[in-house]
Amino acid sequence: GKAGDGPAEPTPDNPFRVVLQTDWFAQPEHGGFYQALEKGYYREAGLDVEILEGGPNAMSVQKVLSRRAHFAMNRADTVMTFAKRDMPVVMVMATLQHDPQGILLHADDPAQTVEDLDGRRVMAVPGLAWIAYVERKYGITLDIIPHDFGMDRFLADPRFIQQCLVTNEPYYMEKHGAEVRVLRLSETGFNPYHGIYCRKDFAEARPDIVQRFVDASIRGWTDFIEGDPAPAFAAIAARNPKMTPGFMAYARDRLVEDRLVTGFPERGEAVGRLDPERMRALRDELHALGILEERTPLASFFTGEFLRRDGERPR
Amino acid sequence: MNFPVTYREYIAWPLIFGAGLIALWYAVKHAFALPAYTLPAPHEVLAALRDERGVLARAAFATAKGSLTGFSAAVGLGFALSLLIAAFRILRIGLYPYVIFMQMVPIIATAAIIVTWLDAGLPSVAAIAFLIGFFPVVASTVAGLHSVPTKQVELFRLYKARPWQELFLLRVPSSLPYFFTGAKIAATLAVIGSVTGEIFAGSTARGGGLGFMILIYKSSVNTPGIFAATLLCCILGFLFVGTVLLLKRMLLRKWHDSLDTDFNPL
Amino acid sequence: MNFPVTYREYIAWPLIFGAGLIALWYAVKHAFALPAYTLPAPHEVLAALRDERGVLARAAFATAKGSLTGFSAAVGLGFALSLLIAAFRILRIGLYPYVIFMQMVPIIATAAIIVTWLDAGLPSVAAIAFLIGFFPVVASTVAGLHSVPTKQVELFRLYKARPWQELFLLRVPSSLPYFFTGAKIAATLAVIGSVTGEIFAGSTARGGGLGFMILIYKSSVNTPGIFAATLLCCILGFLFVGTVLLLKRMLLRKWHDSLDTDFNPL
Amino acid sequence: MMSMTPEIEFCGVSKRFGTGPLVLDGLDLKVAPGEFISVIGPSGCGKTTFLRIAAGLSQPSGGEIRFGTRTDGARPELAFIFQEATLLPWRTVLGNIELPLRLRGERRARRRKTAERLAAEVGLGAAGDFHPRQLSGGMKMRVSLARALSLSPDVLLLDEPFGALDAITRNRLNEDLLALHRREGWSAFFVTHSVTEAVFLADRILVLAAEPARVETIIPVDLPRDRTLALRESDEFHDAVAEATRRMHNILAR
Amino acid sequence: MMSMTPEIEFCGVSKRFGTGPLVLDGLDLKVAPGEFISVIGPSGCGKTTFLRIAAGLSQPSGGEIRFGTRTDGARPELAFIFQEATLLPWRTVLGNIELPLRLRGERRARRRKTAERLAAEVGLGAAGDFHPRQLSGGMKMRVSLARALSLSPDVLLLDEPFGALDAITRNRLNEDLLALHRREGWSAFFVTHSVTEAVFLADRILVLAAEPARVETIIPVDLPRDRTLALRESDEFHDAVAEATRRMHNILAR
Ligand SMILES: Nc1ncnc2c1ncn2[C@@H]1O[C@H](COP(=O)(O)OP(=O)(O)OP(=O)(O)O)[C@@H](O)[C@H]1O
Ligand SMILES: Nc1ncnc2c1ncn2[C@@H]1O[C@H](COP(=O)(O)OP(=O)(O)OP(=O)(O)O)[C@@H](O)[C@H]1O
Ligand SMILES: [Mg+2]
Ligand SMILES: [Mg+2]
Repeated sequence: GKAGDGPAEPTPDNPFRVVLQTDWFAQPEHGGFYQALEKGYYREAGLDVEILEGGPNAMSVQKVLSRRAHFAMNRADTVMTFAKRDMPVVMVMATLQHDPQGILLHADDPAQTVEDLDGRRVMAVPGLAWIAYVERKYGITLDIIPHDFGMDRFLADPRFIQQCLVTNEPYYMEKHGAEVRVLRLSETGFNPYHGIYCRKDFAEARPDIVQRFVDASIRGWTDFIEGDPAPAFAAIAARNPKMTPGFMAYARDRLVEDRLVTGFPERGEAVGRLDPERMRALRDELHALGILEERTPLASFFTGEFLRRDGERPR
Repeated sequence: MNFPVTYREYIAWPLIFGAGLIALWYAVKHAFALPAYTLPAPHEVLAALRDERGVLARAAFATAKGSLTGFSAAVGLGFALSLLIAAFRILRIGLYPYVIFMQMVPIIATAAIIVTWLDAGLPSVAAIAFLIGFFPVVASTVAGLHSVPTKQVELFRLYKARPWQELFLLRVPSSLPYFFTGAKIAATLAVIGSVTGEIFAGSTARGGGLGFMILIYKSSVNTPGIFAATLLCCILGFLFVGTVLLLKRMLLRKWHDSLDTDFNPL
Repeated sequence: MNFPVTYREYIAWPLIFGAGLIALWYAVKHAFALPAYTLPAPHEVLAALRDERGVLARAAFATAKGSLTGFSAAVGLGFALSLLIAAFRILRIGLYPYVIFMQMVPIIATAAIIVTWLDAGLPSVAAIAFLIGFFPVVASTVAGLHSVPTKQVELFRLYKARPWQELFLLRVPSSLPYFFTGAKIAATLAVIGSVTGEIFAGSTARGGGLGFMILIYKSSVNTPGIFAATLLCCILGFLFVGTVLLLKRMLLRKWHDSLDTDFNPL
Repeated sequence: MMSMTPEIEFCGVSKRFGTGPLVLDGLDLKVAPGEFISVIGPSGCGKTTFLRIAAGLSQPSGGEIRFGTRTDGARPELAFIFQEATLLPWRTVLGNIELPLRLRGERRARRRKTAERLAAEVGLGAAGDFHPRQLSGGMKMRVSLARALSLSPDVLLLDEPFGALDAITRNRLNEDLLALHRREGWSAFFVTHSVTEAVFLADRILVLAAEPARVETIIPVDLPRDRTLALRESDEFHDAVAEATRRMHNILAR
Repeated sequence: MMSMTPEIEFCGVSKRFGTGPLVLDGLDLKVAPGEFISVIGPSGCGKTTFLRIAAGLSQPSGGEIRFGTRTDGARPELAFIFQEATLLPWRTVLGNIELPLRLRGERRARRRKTAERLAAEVGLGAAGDFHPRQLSGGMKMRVSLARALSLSPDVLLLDEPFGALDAITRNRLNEDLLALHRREGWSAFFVTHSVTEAVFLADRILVLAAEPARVETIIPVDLPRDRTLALRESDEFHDAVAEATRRMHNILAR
C-alpha cells in the first residue's frame, strides 16, 4: 500500500506505518533491521515497520520517489547519482561503514591486483560506479558481462571472475569445493558507505519519524552485531528459504570481523555514522575521474541531522 | 496420414519421445562429465522437486495467479483491441502501428515504468505477463478478422449489415481459428511472462513465485532447484495451453473445414 | 469500409495519432507533475538520443546483428520444424508437445545454459533472440499447415501425390497467411529477444547492444537514456516487421482471397 | 410492397478488369418495376459481372445505373443468390436462412419460424440443424435460395440458382418463384443456361455475347404472365422457346 | 491404355453419416471396363456420396467395392471432377491444369504443352495466366475438367461438370468427352441433372432415389456407341429420352 500519513504523535499503540525497501532478498546483510523489527525496537519507537525485500531489479528508488516506501538502501555513490538526476532523496544513516563489494577470483588466478585485470572478462552489474572508478584510476579496461546473480559459471570456468559481496559468494564457492580469492573494492580506494535514504520532503516534514527510525535501526544493528542474532536469523530464514544457519553465521562473522557495520572507532567510525568528510572526498574523487559530471552539493544527497556527532548509540 | 488414430497412440508416442529425450539428457551429462551445478541429472531434478515441494508448491501457486491474470487480460484486452482495430479503419491505419511499436519496448524498460505506477508484486507481475502475451493475440486475431472470404463480406454488405453486425456475426466467428493460434502462443508465454515479471518487478514480501525461486536457487548455486522450478513452469504452461486447445476443439469442431482437426490435438 | 484508400491516408493518420500520443505524453507528464527520472518528456528523450548518439548507434548496430541472426534462425528453423511436424504424424504426436514444453522454459533458466555453451556475445544473444521468436513461427505455421480445406487434400490424395508433394505443393502455399502472422510476431519479438539476450549474455568487449546500454543507463538512473535506447529498439523492430509485411504482400497479393488485403498493410 | 420496387435503368454500362478486354460494353437497359429479366449467354461472357454491377458490388468502368426516381442515392432492398452458395460454415441451415432477418433485427422466435417455413419450402425441412459441410451441392444452393427469399426484397438477383438441381426440384422451384413474383412484385434478374427456363420465367431475355462484348440483345417473351407448369406443354410455349433459341444462336454465332 | 481399365463391382454398398438416415442402402452394380454410366437422381439423394465411395474418399458403412481381378488392393488411376471446382487459388489456370502431371513428375515443358492444349480445348486458351479468383463460375469448372483430363485415367468420376455451362459450350464438351472416351476407353461415372445429357453420353443410367435410399434402378440406353450431336435430332434419340424420363418419373414418384 501507499506509504501515507500517520499520527502526529505516534505511540506503540498508535504507531506510524513505515515501509523499508531493502536491496535484495532477506539476508544477513540486512540483519540489523530484522533484529530491530523482531525485538520490537521499532514498535517501542512508535513505528510499524514493514520490510519489503528487493531483488536484482528492485527499483527501490522508484518506490521511494512514488512514496510507496519511506526508506530504501543503496551505496553513497548511487545516491549521489540520484542527486545528479534531481531526485529529491537524502541519505540519513549508514548501514555499512565499508564497502563489502569485491572481485571474486579463483585462488590460482594469475591476477593479483586490480591492474592485472586489464582486458579480463568480469561478470558485474553494468554501469556501476566502481567499474568506471577502477578503469580510470588504474588505466585498465574490463570486459564487463552482465551479472546473472548466479555462481555456476564461476564454478565451471577456472578463469572466471565476478563481482561479489565478501559476505556472501565465497561461502557458497567454498562449499562447492572452489578455492577463491577476493580483491576487495575498498582496497582500491573505492569505499562508499552503504546506507539508508528517504525522500527529502519526508525528512523535512517528519524529522521525528526519521529520527525514530534511525535510532531504532542503529539499536537493532548494534544488537545484531553485539548480541544474539537469532531473532533476525529466524525472520530472515522465514522469508528466504535458502538462508541456512551456516550461511547466516558466515555472513555475520564477515560483518563482525571485517568491522563492516561498526567500522573502526579509532577513525571515528560507528554504527550508522556518516562522515561528511568521507562523503566529500568520495564525491571529489568521482568528479575528478569524470564519473560525476558536477560536484553535487553534499546537502543534495546527504544529511547528518539524524546522527549524533559522537556516534553514540541512542538510549 | 489419414488412417484413424487410436487414443492409445496419443499416450504412447509422447512417452516414447519423452524417454528418448531423458536418455539424451543423461548421455549429454555423461559425455561431457557435467557436474550437477551445470546440468543436473533428471533424478536429481526430481529429488530437488521432492525436497522443496512445500516452497515450490507455494511458488507455483503464486506464479499461476500472476500468469492467469496476465493471460486472461492478454486474451480479453487483445481480443477487444483487435475488434476495435478491425472495426475502425482509422484505428487500423493510425493506431495499429503504435500498438506494434509498443510491443517492441523491452520488458526491462517497461518494468521500470510499471513498478512506478503499480504496486510491486502480483499487479506488476501480471502486468508484465499481460504485456508479453498481448501482442500475439492481437496480431493473430487481426489477421483472422481480415482473412474473411470476400464473398461473405459482400453478402453482409448486400444485406446492409451494420458494421458491428459484420464484425460480430461474420468476422469474429470467421477469425476463430486464427484467434486460437494467438491464444495458444499467449498461453505458452503466460508463464514465461509471469516469471519474467517476478524477476524484473517482483516483490517478494507477498510470496514470491517460481521466478523468484529461480533467482534464490541461482544465488545459492542450487541448479537442480532451478530445473525443478523450471519443470513446474512448463507444467503450469501446459495447463494453460491445454485449456485453450480444449476450448478450440469445443468451438470449432462442428464446422471448421480442415481434415486434420480431429487428428491434431495441439 | 470499402471505399478506396489513398496512400496519403497511410501517412496522415499515423502522423495524427502520433501527434496525439505525444500530446498525451506531455499531458500525463504535466498532470502528474512527473520529473524526468520518472517520465522524461519527448524532447528530453530526443536530447538524450543526440547526446549519446555515438554509443547508441554502435549499440543499435550490435542489437540489429543479434536480432537479425536470431530472427532469421527463428523463421528458418521454425518453418523447417513445422514442415517436419506436419509431415510426420509421429513427430506431431510425440515431439510437438516437447517443443511446446521447451517454449515454456523461462529465459533466465535457458540463458544460463546457453551462455555456458556459447560464451557471452553475439552467438548467445542471437540464440536467445532465436528462442523467443521460434515458437510463434512454429505455432502459426503448424496451424496453417493444418488448416488446408479438406477438398484440396482429397484432390491430392486422389492423384496419389507423395507426402512431400502434398506438403510442398499444397500445405505450404496454403499455410502462408498463417506463416506470415507468425513471422510478424517473431519480427516484433526479434529485438526484444536480442535485448533480453544482451541482458543475460551481452559483453562490453563485443559492443554490448541496446539491452546492455539499458542496463548501464539503469545503473546510472538515466531515464531519458533508457527511453532513447528503447526508441531505437522500436525503430529497429519496425524495420523487421516492415520487411515481413512487404514480403507477405508480394507473395500473397495475387491470390489470397481477402477483401482487406489491399487496405491492410499491417 | 410493390410501391418500393423502382424502375431500373442501365445507361451505357461497361466494365473492364484491369487492362483486360471489355467484359461489358455500353449496355443500355430499362427495367420496369416488377419486370422479370432472364440473362443468358456463354460461360465467361459477363453475366455474373452484370449482376454484381447491378447490385453495386462492382463499380462499372463507364456508364451508370439509376434506380427509379430516387435522388437520395439509396439502393433498393436487394437479394443476391451467388453462383456459388455462400453459406457461413459455422451456422446451421436454419441459421443461414434466417441471417438476413437477424441482420434486420427481427426477433428470434419470428425469424426461426420464417426460416423453418422456407427450409420446408425448398425441401430441407429435415436438414435444419445440419452445418453446411454436411450438405450436398444442391442442398447448399437451396439454402442460399431460401435465404434470399427470407426478406421481401425489391430486386432479386439470381445467378444460376437452379443449375445444380434435378429437373423435378427445379420445376417445383420455378413455379414457386413465379407465384412469389406475382405475389410480391419484385423485379428480377435471373441468370440461367436453360432457354426453356429463361422463357418460362421471364418477361424479356437479355442475351449477352462474349466477344465482342458490345453485342447484346433483348428477346421479349410474349406469353401471358399467369404461367403454370401446364404452359410448358403448350405449343405456344414450344414456339416461344424455338424462336428464342433461333435468335440466340444467331446472336452467339455472329 | 484400355488394358488397365478394370471391371468395377459394387457389392451391397451402403452408407450412413453418423446416426443419420441411410444415404445408400445395399447398392449392387457391376460396371464393365470402358462402360459409361450416367448417375441421376434428386438433389441430396447420394450421388456425390456414391462417387466419393467409388473413389475411396469415403468409406462405405457396409458392403465393398472390387476393382477387376486385382488382388494387390491397388486402386486404378482415378480422376474426379468435384461438384465445386476445387482449384488451388495460388496457381494460375495452366498451373492448375498441369497439377496432376506435376504430381506425376512430368517434365516442365511437356506438362506446360499439355496444359495449354487442354486449356484451349475447354475454351480457356486466353485465360491461361489468370488466377482462380479472376474466373467466372463456368470457367472454373472448365479448368477442373481440363485438369481431370490431363492424366489418362482408368476411371473418370464427374460430378455435374457441365451444370454451370451454357448449352453451346456444354454440347461441345459433351462431344469432346465422347470422342475422348472412344479413344481412351476409361470407365466413367457421370452425375447430371439433364436426362438428355444422361442418355446422350451413357451406356446405362443409374437412377437413385432419396427416400427410401434402397430404391435404385438401371436404365440401359440402346443407342449405337458412335454418337454425334446429329444423333440428338433423331427420333431414335427422342424416344430414348422420353422412355428414360418416363421410367425415371415412375421411380422417383414412388
Ligand atoms: N459429411 C456429412 N455428414 C452428414 N451428412 C452428410 C455428409 N455429407 C453428405 N451428407 C448427407 O448425405 C446426403 C447425400 O448427399 P450427396 O452429397 O451425396 O447428395 P447428392 O446426390 O450429390 O446431391 P446434389 O445433387 O444436391 O449434389 C445428403 O442428405 C447430405 O445431407
Ligand atoms: N476479378 C476479376 N479480375 C479479372 N477478370 C475477371 C474478374 N472477374 C471476372 N473476370 C473476367 O470477366 C469475364 C466475365 O466473368 P463473369 O463471371 O461475369 O462470367 P459469367 O458470364 O458469369 O460466366 P459463367 O457462366 O461461367 O459464370 C470472364 O472472362 C472473367 O475472366
Ligand atoms: Mg457467372
Ligand atoms: Mg452432389
